[in-house]
Amino acid sequence: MKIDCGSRLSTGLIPAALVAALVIGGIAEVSARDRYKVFLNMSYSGNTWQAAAANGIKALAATPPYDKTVEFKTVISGTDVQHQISDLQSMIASGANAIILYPLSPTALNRVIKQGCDKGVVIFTYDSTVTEPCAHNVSNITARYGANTAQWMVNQMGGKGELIFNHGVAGTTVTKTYDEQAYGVFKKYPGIKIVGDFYGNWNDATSQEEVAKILAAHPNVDGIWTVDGTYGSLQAVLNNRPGRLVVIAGQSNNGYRLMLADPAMQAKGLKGISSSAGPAVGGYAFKLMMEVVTGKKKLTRSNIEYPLPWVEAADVKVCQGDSFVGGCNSFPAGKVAPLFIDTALNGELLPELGLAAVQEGKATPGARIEPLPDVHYADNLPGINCSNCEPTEDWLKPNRVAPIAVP
Amino acid sequence: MTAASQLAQVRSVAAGGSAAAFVLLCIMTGIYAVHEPSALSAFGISNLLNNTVVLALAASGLTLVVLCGELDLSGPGVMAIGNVVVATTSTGSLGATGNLAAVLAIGAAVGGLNGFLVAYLGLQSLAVSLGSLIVCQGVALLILPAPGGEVTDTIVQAVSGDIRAIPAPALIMAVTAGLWLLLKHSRLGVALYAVGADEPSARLSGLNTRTTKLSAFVMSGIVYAIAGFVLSAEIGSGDPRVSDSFLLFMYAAVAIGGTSLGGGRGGVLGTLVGACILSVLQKMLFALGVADFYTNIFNGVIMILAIFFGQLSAWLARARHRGQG
Amino acid sequence: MRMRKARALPRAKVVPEAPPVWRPAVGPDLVPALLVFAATGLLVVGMMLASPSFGSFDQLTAILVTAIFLVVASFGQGLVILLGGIDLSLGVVIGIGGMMVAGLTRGSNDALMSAIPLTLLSCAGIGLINGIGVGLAKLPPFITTLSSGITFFGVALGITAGSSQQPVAPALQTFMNSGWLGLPYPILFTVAFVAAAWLFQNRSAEGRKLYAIGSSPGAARVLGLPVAALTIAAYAISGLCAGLTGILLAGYAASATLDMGSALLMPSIAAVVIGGARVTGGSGPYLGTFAGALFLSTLSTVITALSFSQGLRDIVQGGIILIALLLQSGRLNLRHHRWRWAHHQQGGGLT
Amino acid sequence: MDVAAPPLLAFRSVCKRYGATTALDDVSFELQPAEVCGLLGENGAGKSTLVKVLSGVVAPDTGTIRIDGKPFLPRVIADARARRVSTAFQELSLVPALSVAVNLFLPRPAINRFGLVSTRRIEADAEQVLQQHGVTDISPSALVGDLPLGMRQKVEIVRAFSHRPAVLLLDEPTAALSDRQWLFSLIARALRDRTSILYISHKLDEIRALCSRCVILRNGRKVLDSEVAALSDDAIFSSMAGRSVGEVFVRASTEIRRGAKPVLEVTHLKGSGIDDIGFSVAPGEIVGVAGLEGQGQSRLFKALVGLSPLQTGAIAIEGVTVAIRSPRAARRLGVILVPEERKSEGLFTGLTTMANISLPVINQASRLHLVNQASERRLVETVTPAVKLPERYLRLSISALSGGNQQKAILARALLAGAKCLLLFDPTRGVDVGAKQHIYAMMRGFVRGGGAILFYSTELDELVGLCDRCLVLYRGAIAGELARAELSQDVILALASGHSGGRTRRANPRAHA
Repeated sequence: MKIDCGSRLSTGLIPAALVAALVIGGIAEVSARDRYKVFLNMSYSGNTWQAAAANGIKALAATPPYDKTVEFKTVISGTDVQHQISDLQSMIASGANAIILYPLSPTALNRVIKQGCDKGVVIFTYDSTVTEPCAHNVSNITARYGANTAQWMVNQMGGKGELIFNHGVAGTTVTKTYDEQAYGVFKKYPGIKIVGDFYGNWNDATSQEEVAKILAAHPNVDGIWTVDGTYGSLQAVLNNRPGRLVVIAGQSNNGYRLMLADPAMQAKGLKGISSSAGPAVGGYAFKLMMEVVTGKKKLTRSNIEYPLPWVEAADVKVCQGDSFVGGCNSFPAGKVAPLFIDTALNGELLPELGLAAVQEGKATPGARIEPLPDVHYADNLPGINCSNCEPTEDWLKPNRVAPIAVP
Repeated sequence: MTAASQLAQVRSVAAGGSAAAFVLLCIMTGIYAVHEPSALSAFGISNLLNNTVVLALAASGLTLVVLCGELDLSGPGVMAIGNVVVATTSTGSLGATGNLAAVLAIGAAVGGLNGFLVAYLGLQSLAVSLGSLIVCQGVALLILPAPGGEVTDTIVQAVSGDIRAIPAPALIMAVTAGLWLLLKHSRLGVALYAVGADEPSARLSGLNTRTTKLSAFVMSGIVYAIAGFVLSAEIGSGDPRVSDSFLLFMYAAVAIGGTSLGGGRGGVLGTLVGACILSVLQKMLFALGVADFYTNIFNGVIMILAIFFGQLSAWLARARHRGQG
Repeated sequence: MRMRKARALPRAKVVPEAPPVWRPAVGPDLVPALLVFAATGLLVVGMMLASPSFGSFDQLTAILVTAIFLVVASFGQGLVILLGGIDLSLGVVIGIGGMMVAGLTRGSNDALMSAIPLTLLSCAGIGLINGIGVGLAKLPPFITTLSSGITFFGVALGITAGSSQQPVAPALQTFMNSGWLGLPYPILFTVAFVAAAWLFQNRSAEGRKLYAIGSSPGAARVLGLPVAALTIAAYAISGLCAGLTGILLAGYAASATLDMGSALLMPSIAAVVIGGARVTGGSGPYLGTFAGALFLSTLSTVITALSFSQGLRDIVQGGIILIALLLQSGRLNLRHHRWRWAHHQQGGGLT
Repeated sequence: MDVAAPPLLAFRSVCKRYGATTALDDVSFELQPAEVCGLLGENGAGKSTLVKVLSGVVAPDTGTIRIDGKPFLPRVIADARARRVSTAFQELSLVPALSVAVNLFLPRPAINRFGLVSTRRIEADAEQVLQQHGVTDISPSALVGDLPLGMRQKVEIVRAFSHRPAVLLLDEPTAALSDRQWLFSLIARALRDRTSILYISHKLDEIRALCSRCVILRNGRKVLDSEVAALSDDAIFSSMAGRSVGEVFVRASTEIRRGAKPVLEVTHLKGSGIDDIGFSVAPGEIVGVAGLEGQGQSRLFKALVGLSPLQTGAIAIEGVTVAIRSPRAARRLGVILVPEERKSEGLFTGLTTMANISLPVINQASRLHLVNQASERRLVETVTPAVKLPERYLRLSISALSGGNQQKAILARALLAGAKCLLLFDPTRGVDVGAKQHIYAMMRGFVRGGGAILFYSTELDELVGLCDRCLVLYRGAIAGELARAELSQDVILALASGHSGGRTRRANPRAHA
């Protein structure tokens, strides 16, 4: 199956390149050169999530057949949006065929992205989005993480209890969207009291500090809602009152997933959902982009939704090997750091990736790129993935978890 | 006598440090142009200028405060407020000019507050401006809690387009340089240098050191606001956090441009060159094929070398003079 | 003979040329520190009045535990600022410290005894490089440390890809999260650290020399103090403290990322300055820095306890910092206003 | 007294307190038109405060000042200038980073029709102003920071005169000035323009030469206001000090230990600003160095402790040739410089007096690197009696001390550091009479103990009174060497200004080339 797929890919390569040249248009040198010039433009760097995402992309770019057909280069722009603009310009000027980027701002890059599109560059963003319609956003920001996890927590808490609300990074669209959704859900249940809220900056250490301080003032907290910094938040609870844990929603750190599945922890009251944006969205976006570049796939809309990871305690399944095969979704404790993000891997969409791939950015030996299933287009979210557009009516409501009645 | 005036010249050039920085800029641009033929095309230059102008403006504002011997961290805060105000109101009834005026007023107010606390109450500028930076960021977040808003095309075109085939950013930087030269040779400019070089002497010489410092802060606040305004045009939207990362680069531009962070030496011309160096540096590294984490390493090393180069040339200039005299 | 006579004159007749009629129990340079301690107390009391759930013993302990990072980091920053310098590489070095200790221990306690010294040594080494740049090459501290921070961030990013793939040694986690006789180890550590830092900065011969160099570099040179060596040492200690902060932070969070120290850079500078030190060097006792660190940690807790939007939180935080500065400089204390201000108020009093 | 003429300046019951210190306590005096009035007092007596009050730097707490009968309440310098009160400050108020020309016209340099400061125009104006005041050796375009101290003082004085003031305050104008006659002629000319001058100085001969009347402050109070001619030196000194003071120079016998190896011997020293200098200082000897401003004396002293690079030459300490590359190396060899710029090179203003003194030996007062304050105090108290520094000052910040006591502390530090050879560069500048005596006594005590001193002073009478020998520098070389018997101010001056005296050897003929 794998081999079959690979050979089909390689034989189809040359016509595919020609098709791509036609589709993209305006780039005469594509056919002249035998490699696609592809850039990964990172902005933030130096944290686990970004590193895992970038490594996944790098590994895929080194996986056959892309190791032979893609000239891949990583550029780190840092947190300065003007730097990112400048680097994107440089990439466009140097004749890039495709650029995959983590945008610093949903709107600030629009102009340079438009410049790129006009020159025929295929531009994909991962996780974070831009409103320029010629770029493709691959993200699960539209998957209603805020509404779904909040509803899940409410259901688990029986509609009442004290809650800590861990915002992400202030001033970002993700935080604003998820906060709005989660608040909307929690507000419906008068029994839910938010006793503390803070901006954890998607950071475990910060979250741990802040939760520890709030717990000292509110010892009876029943639940913590997070987007990231989940493991840190839970650590604070474990240190403060190890005998009584909480209902919690958030990231997919390996340590967190293992705790969810641990019967001893469950006995102490730990109920958690592991969701939130996974670094694998980067790899997925890359694969999708390459399929577009090579002409295998045509996208009719700009925004693609990456499926929202959703792992409850019962779903946790520890892998024996180095990759997610057979539906497993976490690693044994000694194998990876507790903060390792399990959603860096995706057994269905990215079977090419193994542990080494997302840790070191190296291709898994023997792996070949496998085709992606059909995409799921995302809803519109004005100001996030489109401008001058209307959101779907129920964008604040959960679509994966059924609400319980207000007690 | 000629020896003394020569010495003065040597000193002023060396102390400005901008000559060394300028040579460095030319070298770097040369390397960039050799490796990237499109560098010197109209499009390439226009892009480069568009990328530089905001940092150049912000760092120029900072230079004014640094020259008079104080430090200022509030720049990104003012820029953030400027940006979100433009993004939330520019399509409204104020119009482009009214918008600019409002933003300038905000900048002047923040600068004025900093200046008052520093010059009249004797508080430390670093700490004061850190406080006002945080307050400004808060205000920006209140005005626009998440990226969004829209900047009217009038402003975008005026600031980032071409005016009679000359890129508007080039004009903005030229005007900045021109205004700086006027300021430098005005009484206020002389006072800035005097206060920065030796505040007690300046006071005993009859200068009003407080109003001088206050003016420096107010002027810098206004320049930050302009930088925020230009930034809005460059990115076409509002983002309350987008200016946060400017702070250290502003200081880097000032220092690379040869302005002493202790005050009294340097100038805005050097800062403009310094900002250009930082932009071209990024382009040059890209053109040389430096990618990934190496970019950081090269960035850091080249910044050190730029400063070292400046100091070395100043030292050589002095040594050569001493050898002659 | 006449000289001797002059000497025999009673002391009381000799002109007192210096002021001290009001002789406080503490040195005048400690006053800002005490005022900042007082401001910290005010914050706590104010919050306790506003929200009764605030200010329990547990919560105060929690504040102290989380203050440890800023306390340790700001000591190094304070030493460098004492010399009129600044260390902008601190945030990066904290990240490197955390990453190293995680990477070297690989989740087991066995390697801890070698990993900690090795980590501290490497971080001190980065500081050493900063110190050489500032002390020997005479490069401006601001740009030297900024550049070295960027450079070493790049190096670390290249080596680690940005995040530790290993958990931190459990012993370190235990240390950060448990206690002895009801007192968390981090608080005991903080007490010991503060005592050592104070002894070094304000009671040791080397500390004295650092003040001397910061106070007048020219005089230090003429007197033949080892200016370059002490400058290098101060930056190395700053690197060491940053590394230690990184180790503690990694132990606390059980894992490490390269960017985890960046949030501490500005507060570390602010703590020193709020404590009464001047950025031009040569002033400010260590207790001021400690007070500043404690104040900022408490402030962040108080801000968290207010359920505001981030915008309002920032405004309150910035505003309180400004008020603390006014308080610390005595501007809000009307009895002790300084002559510069008094001059203007009383200038018209001549009639 | 001339009762009929109304006073130009009337100072009535002025009080000024700084915190708990009373700087001026009910001081009243008058200044008549076209008069030079001397203002005397030890450091800390209130002279500087009085100057600051008159020039608008500080406002008095109570009291009135009138000029021409109208109230005078300057709040800033500019107010005082507007009422034609102008000051040459002791601490020099020139901005080093600016040119002489700009400094002369601060705060309002002339501007052209575009509102810009025209460098050419103000330099031309400055050239003219300098020439009008008899200064030809300073370029208006030179940066003040590049000028030697003496020239800076000249610029400061010219600036004060150039405002054509009605009241001119000269605060220690000759502290760094070598050419006093130039100043005296300016004063004479100003008097002809009916300017009244308040002349502050420690130098009694200047007061006698210039002033008809003098006011003496002590402890912030006026203690004497009388015709100068009617006062004996002793009366003036005792009014200033509140006690009688010993004779200025008592140096009856010499302490030179002949035959012993010279403590310091230098041969053929060449470096920037110094040209083939050689001399030796024996134990117990005070060797003076004289020279007009900028003749290499500063470089020489710095070169001896490794602060200024040497091209050739050898330095031997007690007969052993040594390499001195840093002040640290010099200190280990017992060679200690008491520097020219007390404020920037001598004092650690952030430290207490005690810490200032103990700094070089602080490790000796430490156990386990922690300073033991008791042993620090014991160490410091071994040297403070030698300079007569009262122990109650030890706990204060050194910046709170008067210039004299600051200098005593620096000298005490040099002694404590184990000096065998002291290099004193103008140690009595800005030091009051009483403290000067203590410094002289300390110098005598030091050589009596076998130490050697190289002593530069701008005050020739000190050199004449104290030195065993005196080297006169001219253009970086030794123009002559005078034995004790030959020492006189006239001979020194003649040599120093390039006229070789008949009896002295030409140390280096090339120096005049």
